[in-house]
Amino acid sequence: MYSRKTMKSALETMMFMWGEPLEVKDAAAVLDEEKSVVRELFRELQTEYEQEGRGIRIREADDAFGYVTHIENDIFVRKLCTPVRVKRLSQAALEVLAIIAYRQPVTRSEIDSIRGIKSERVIDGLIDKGLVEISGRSEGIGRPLIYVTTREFLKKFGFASLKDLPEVPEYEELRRTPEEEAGYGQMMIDFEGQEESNEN
Amino acid sequence: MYSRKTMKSALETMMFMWGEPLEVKDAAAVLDEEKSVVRELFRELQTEYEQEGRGIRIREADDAFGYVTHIENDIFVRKLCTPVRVKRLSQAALEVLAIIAYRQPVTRSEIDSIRGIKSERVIDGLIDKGLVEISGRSEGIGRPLIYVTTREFLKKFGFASLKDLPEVPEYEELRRTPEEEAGYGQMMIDFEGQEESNEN
Amino acid sequence: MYKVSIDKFEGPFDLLVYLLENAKMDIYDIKVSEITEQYISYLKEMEDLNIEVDTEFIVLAAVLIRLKSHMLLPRVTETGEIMIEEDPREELKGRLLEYVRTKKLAEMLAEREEYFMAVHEKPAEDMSEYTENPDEILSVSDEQMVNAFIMFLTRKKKVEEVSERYQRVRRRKETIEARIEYMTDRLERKFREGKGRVSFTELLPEKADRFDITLSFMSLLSMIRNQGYDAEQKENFGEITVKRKIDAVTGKEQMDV
Repeated sequence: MYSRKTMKSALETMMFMWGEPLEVKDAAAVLDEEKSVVRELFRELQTEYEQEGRGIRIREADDAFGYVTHIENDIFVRKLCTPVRVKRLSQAALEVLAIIAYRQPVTRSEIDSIRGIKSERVIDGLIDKGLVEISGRSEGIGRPLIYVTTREFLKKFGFASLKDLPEVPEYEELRRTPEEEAGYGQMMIDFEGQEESNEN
Repeated sequence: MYSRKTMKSALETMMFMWGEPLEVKDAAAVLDEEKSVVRELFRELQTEYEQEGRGIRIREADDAFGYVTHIENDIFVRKLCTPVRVKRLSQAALEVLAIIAYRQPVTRSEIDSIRGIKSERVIDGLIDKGLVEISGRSEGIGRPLIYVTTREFLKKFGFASLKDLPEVPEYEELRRTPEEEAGYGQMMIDFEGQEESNEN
Repeated sequence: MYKVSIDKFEGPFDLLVYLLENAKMDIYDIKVSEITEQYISYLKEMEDLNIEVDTEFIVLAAVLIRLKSHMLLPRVTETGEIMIEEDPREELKGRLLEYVRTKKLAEMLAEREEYFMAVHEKPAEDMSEYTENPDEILSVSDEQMVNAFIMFLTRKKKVEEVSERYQRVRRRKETIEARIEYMTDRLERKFREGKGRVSFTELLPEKADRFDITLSFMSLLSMIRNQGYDAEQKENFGEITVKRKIDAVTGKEQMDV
């Protein structure tokens, strides 16, 4: 026969090891004790843990007892266990972002035209990330939406303002000229093909 | 800022969830508190559990704390389930481990020299078991690898930290002196022979 | 001597310590010649039993023999004084003590290992709810964006170069025959409209580039040679005009061939 104290200690050990809720009858068999006594001991422990405000508690379910974490401490577990995933922008997203950054305000068809591929999903992804936003509609035919970068974009990339965008020497050729602008219409190919699938 | 009581409760919850020893620094980050404070809280909890004769205890190892069963309750654990018994270490493994534990950081040739036999395979076995790890390279000639013990070593042998390694009083006065160290070099036998084959 | 396998020993020191203990000999006062004899006869016995003896064991035998001879020959100086020098056994003693100490520590570890086997950990709880919903932090830098942009521009430039070349190749494929047909058609239309002379520029396709001009000129030369057209240029770099050739015999304009 064990003392009540020893039995309570044993119950704690067994609950800890067992993982699953420990059935009163199994614990009683180990301790060679009446189930009713063991059940009472489990409940005493349960009350102690609550009264002491422990971070682990004892939950009873279907005549079995097991350790659970204190529900109110979920926030700590969340902080401890939630990994921080560092996301990177895809090449496509960076391209689109660069085009919008350097040419803003810019329409989707301009972006498509420069990249030679549909960029709708990529643009949507950038909007979701708060890096790009719709600033209104162009005066042009069909009044297409026009896109600009956000303050979040400046913050994320560490620019004080759009004037801080680094110079890109190769960009000269892509600089918008009136002729070009007119030319886009012609150049606009019928993008019946697949849309770019590599999401940002 | 949380109250000490809340923090202790949080530590209990986190230790329970984490399974592995929870590092003081990680817990401190979650609680947004000084490491020294958190370490103290862990130790307070540890003492409480001992004094209350709980069936689960808090084990410290290498500035990390985790729940383990009360050692004296092993009898109940074994009645309840059959815990996985880890194979005991061989004499050779224990010797090498003792040398690494007491002399770390230590190179392989130092270990070989003390044992008078090549210990490479034994060291590899200890690394496989997670008891020993390579911590870098010595500054000495040939920049040999240097070995240290791990947290797993502390856990397995019940040390809270390396400071807990017991002294060996009888041979204290025989601690290696610089003159002796020079002697090792002279006597360093050319171990061309076969490597020790009895694995740990 | 006990019959013990060499496998029982962790190395030459282990064997030597065993022999010393067996002979009740103190490490602090090793009787070198006695223990050397025992050590060597043990190794011999092993060899007789065809048990492979590691080199390390043999090396220690050599060390012991050297030590033994050293002990037997007291060093004497030229003047006959006995030199007081360190006990030659000192080094061996030091190493054996170190090894014995290691063995003691290993024993201590073995005991602790046994004892702490009764301590059990538990695995981590299921944290997938948290681990599968990571907080996302966007990692970006202006450098990254500019690099991506430059890469894109470079690629685009390459594509443009390729497509330009491709276009050129395609245009070259446009044969002189086709151009002749085109020019003849235009020329005849102009003649039908009542024009006697048609300027070369009028025969060029729209937005003609250097290539078009060259191709048209080559075609014109061929047309003059084969189709009865004539061309004249009143001054250097002046306008070239095309007309029907006057037949030298009939004095009439030649008709299409």
